Amino acid sequence: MKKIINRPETVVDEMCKGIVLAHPELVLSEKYKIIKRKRLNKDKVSLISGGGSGHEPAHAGYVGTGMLDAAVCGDVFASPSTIQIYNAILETRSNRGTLLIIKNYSGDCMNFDAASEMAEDEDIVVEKVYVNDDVAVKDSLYTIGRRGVAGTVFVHKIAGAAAEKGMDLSQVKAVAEKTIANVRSIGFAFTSCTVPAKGTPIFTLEEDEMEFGVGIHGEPGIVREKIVPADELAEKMVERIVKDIPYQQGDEVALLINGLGASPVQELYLLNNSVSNAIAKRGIKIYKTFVGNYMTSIDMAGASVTLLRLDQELKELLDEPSDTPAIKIW
Amino acid sequence: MKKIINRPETVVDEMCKGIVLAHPELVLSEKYKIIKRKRLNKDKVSLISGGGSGHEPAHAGYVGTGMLDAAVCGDVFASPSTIQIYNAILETRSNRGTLLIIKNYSGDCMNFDAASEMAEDEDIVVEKVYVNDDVAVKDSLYTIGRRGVAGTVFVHKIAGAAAEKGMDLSQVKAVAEKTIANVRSIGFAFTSCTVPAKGTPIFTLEEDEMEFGVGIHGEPGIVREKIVPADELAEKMVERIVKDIPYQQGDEVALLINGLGASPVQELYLLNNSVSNAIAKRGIKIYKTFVGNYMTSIDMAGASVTLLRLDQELKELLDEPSDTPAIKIW
Amino acid sequence: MEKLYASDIVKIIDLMAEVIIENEVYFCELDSAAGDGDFGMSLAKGFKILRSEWAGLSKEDTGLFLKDCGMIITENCGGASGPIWGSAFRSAGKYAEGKTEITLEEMSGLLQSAVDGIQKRGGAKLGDKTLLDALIPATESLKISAKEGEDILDAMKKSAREAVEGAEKTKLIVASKGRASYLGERSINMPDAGATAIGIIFTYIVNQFKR
Amino acid sequence: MEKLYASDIVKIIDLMAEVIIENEVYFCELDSAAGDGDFGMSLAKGFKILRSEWAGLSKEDTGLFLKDCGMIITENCGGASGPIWGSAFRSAGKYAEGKTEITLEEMSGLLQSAVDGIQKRGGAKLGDKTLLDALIPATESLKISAKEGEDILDAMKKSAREAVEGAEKTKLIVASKGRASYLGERSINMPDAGATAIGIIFTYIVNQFKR
Ligand SMILES: Nc1ncnc2c1ncn2[C@@H]1O[C@H](COP(=O)(O)OP(=O)(O)O)[C@@H](O)[C@H]1O
Ligand SMILES: Nc1ncnc2c1ncn2[C@@H]1O[C@H](COP(=O)(O)OP(=O)(O)O)[C@@H](O)[C@H]1O
Ligand SMILES: [Mg+2]
Ligand SMILES: [Mg+2]
Ligand SMILES: [Mg+2]
Ligand SMILES: [Mg+2]
Repeated sequence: MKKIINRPETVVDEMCKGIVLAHPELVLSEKYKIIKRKRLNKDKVSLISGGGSGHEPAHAGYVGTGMLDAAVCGDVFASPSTIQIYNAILETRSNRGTLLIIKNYSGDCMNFDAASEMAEDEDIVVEKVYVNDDVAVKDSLYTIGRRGVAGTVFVHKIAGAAAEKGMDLSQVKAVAEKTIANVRSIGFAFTSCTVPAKGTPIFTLEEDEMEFGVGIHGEPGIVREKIVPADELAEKMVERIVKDIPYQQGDEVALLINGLGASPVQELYLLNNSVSNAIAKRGIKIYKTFVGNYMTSIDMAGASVTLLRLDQELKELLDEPSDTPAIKIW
Repeated sequence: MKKIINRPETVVDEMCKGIVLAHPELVLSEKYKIIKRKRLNKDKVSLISGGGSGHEPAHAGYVGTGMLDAAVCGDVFASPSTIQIYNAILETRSNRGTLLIIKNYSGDCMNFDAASEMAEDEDIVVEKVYVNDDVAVKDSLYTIGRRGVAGTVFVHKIAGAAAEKGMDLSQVKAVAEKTIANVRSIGFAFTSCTVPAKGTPIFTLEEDEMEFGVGIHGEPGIVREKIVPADELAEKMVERIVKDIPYQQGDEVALLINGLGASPVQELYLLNNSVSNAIAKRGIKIYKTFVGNYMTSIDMAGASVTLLRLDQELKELLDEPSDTPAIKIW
Repeated sequence: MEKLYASDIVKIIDLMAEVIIENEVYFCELDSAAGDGDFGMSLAKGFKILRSEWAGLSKEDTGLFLKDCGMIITENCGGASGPIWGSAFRSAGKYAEGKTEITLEEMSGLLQSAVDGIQKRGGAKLGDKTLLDALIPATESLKISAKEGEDILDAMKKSAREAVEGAEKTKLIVASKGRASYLGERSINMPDAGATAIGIIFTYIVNQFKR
Repeated sequence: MEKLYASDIVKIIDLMAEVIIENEVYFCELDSAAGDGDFGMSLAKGFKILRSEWAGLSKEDTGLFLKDCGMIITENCGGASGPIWGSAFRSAGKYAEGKTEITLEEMSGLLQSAVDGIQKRGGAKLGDKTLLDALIPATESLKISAKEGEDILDAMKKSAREAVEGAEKTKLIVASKGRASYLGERSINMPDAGATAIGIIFTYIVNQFKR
């Protein structure tokens, strides 16, 4: 394992410090690893997200005007504890209630749910949404359901804009749920990631293999197969996504080409070219594109593609200003 | 070689298309691989940079309000040709002259120099600055001198702000040169990068080795040595930099923690923590910090540290708004 | 042996912490096959802190002791393991409130409460390829032993064997809870990490336990 | 052979393109040791385009022919190679302006012009560990042969041997120009890619050239 670290045990702590050093408009509660805005606004709905670390810039990179109020950082790939989340709710308590944006994993759900129960005991109004955008996972009654991946970033952006505009908790929750209903992602990996504490890759791929349908925690994908050229890969991914929710000619989408950590910007832009062509071919219009490392899987080589189907309201909220480390729009 | 590409020969073309698709405020001249602002301002000094591809988001990611007017994209790690650069000068011709921001490599210098000679034949006033911030390289009369690396980003930012404010060509050149005089960088690599056309890494390191003092083209560094913890690495790098130009207690700097392509954001923020501590220890104040992939070496794992010593003028120009794909300040 | 005293329970939890910490890396490996490889770390983290706060725990009332353990685990275990193991301990602690000794029947009731706590929090059931697939058979075995009036140590040994067997059987299940569920059919032939851990922990306890 | 006709020069440049394109990968490897591994690609790119535009080139006037080649190379070779090889060709083309045949003495003058063009553009001199360390000895050898009135083909063979030897000697030099200069002392024992290429190209030409 080659990593720029001191010791595996201190990775998350030191990283959190590095984040607030680079972004002095954010502040770190060291004990509970909560990264929050320095200036909180009591008169808007508070937005909290978080989860295991290793997805940087998620989620601390989305804390700031127009997006989140706090991100709770768990250990690498491990949900933050109930107590951490509970404290984040307390520390960002507002007069308009709190919305928790949760990626749909059993650990995250259990901890966020338990924390919200604790907060409700303190008379804090807490609502929750569960992001489950990964079309690689079959959504069935018998499983925990789809997992949340890069589409979460759009939920942060849109719910954040709604909250910043002064919408009520129920309205903010409603646009977050509308976003979740319309966002779909799929990813692939060329290499496994390496969790610092473990020190070795979670899985191994041959020189000509990829994992298709991979998650963001080194969970193996749906199928291991031969690497294909970018255009073909783009076709496969776009096809999976548009098969999942009905698209009409002329529908508009926001597109996110997300690097999983070790794939260079060069390849992400190249993939954007392939994916944009695959989308255009289907008569779908791209309203706005994001290319970069938005929701990573530590040092995994690979990428994911996210499409958010837009209506007028979502477009407007997407265009609202945001000033966070990882998304700046004005 | 595992890369998200179609064929090595088309990597740069497709990437350039992917960039302008994601950033519709930019436009691509396909024949000469020039990425420029859609709306050019004839009444400001034109700024052009460029070089080999493989450093994404550099340089196209710095085209936009407050920074460059055009970036010329060579093949991977190969300077753009004289003719490409000459055409970039023509396409962004303004009433206030043109400044070329050149990284100090023999290929780049020769091509940019020859292009400026051609442009001068057309009565375009062209000035040039050569960025040479890499302290890993001994600057001596007998060599081509130091090479330009991540510090170039600061030159783009500051010269760009000066041009946007309406300064004259000579003034813009002067602040660019002041920036060059005060900016120093040093990098290290945990892995080599792989040039698509070659398909195999340029060099190979053992599992416990790094190249210290590496450039951004897979040129081996000054010494191959054992990997050390992040704090120690930060000490080594900061020490090299501050030894190079005299620092006084209380001096202020802009800090850039730059990923070389495959090192995850997590590690870059962690390194920022270590480097910030090493800087603070020396009584130097950090005025502003940038952490991310700014000047990469394709898919190299590793990072560089850049310090720009600031005076009042540089601080003000650094804080000026910029709206480019890779740097947004307002 | 007829009963377990409060000090025996303390001893058992101590052994549990010991085996969990010793197996940190191995439990991570188990989770790598079908999960995300952090199970050992998440679990060990809480139990290490439990040990460092060991001296300050009230050890007379078994219920209070288990509840305190549960709080520490909830606060410090990462991932799914925090709420799962935390609610197991807290639920068992509630069952044992005020008790200073535990019969075999009570022992089975205590484990049943742990199972209930886990199910309340995580919604899994037998056959979902979670640690419940080891814990439920182990609990059932204790109940039968209690009915037949067996010796408590013998019963624990049987129960541990049931846990190991239950874990072994998870190989045949397609996971439906936790991260392994994303693998679908591909999770077959890989045992569940949590269930395997329960088998290992129970076996270690019955082998090492001495009053 | 006394003279080279315009068609011989065309043939020689054709062989040159051939050997450069064939050695694309190998020349990249040479550049990997101390440079950035793109030399073969950068060079081949221009010569491939040269070949694809081959039919349209004026081949009667050697000067014009070389200048045209130089323009294509300048436009299409990447990196340092574009200006270096481009100015070599353009400078040689200027020297040969109007010529339809070339004596050995003129041949040495032509190569000297190429050297001058390269030095004007890149500022390197003998011993800087660049392709000049092969090209200059090769040129000097031609000059001596011209003075001694040797056969032009024999002279070219000698010249090619000097190029190879010159390239070989670059191993001992600490690079001071081009990317290898960043290696400092570490560039010792690695030959310069450009110089090695000159040796290979010249050798290929003298072995393959037939009127
Ligand atoms: N809903 C659930 N109920 C009971 N046990 C569960 C549940 N989800 C997961 N588990 C158990 O937790 C183990 C994984 O724990 P851990 O690795 O800490 O969680 P995560 O999945 O968050 O990485 C699994 O092997 C399984 O036994
Ligand atoms: N200033 C110079 N003058 C002459 N030849 C040079 C000079 N700089 C570099 N070279 C030659 O160019 C070769 C490298 O070419 P290439 O790989 O295309 O350039 P780059 O260094 O831009 O990657 C070197 O091996 C050397 O022979
Ligand atoms: Mg986990
Ligand atoms: Mg090059
Ligand atoms: Mg796990
Ligand atoms: Mg080169």
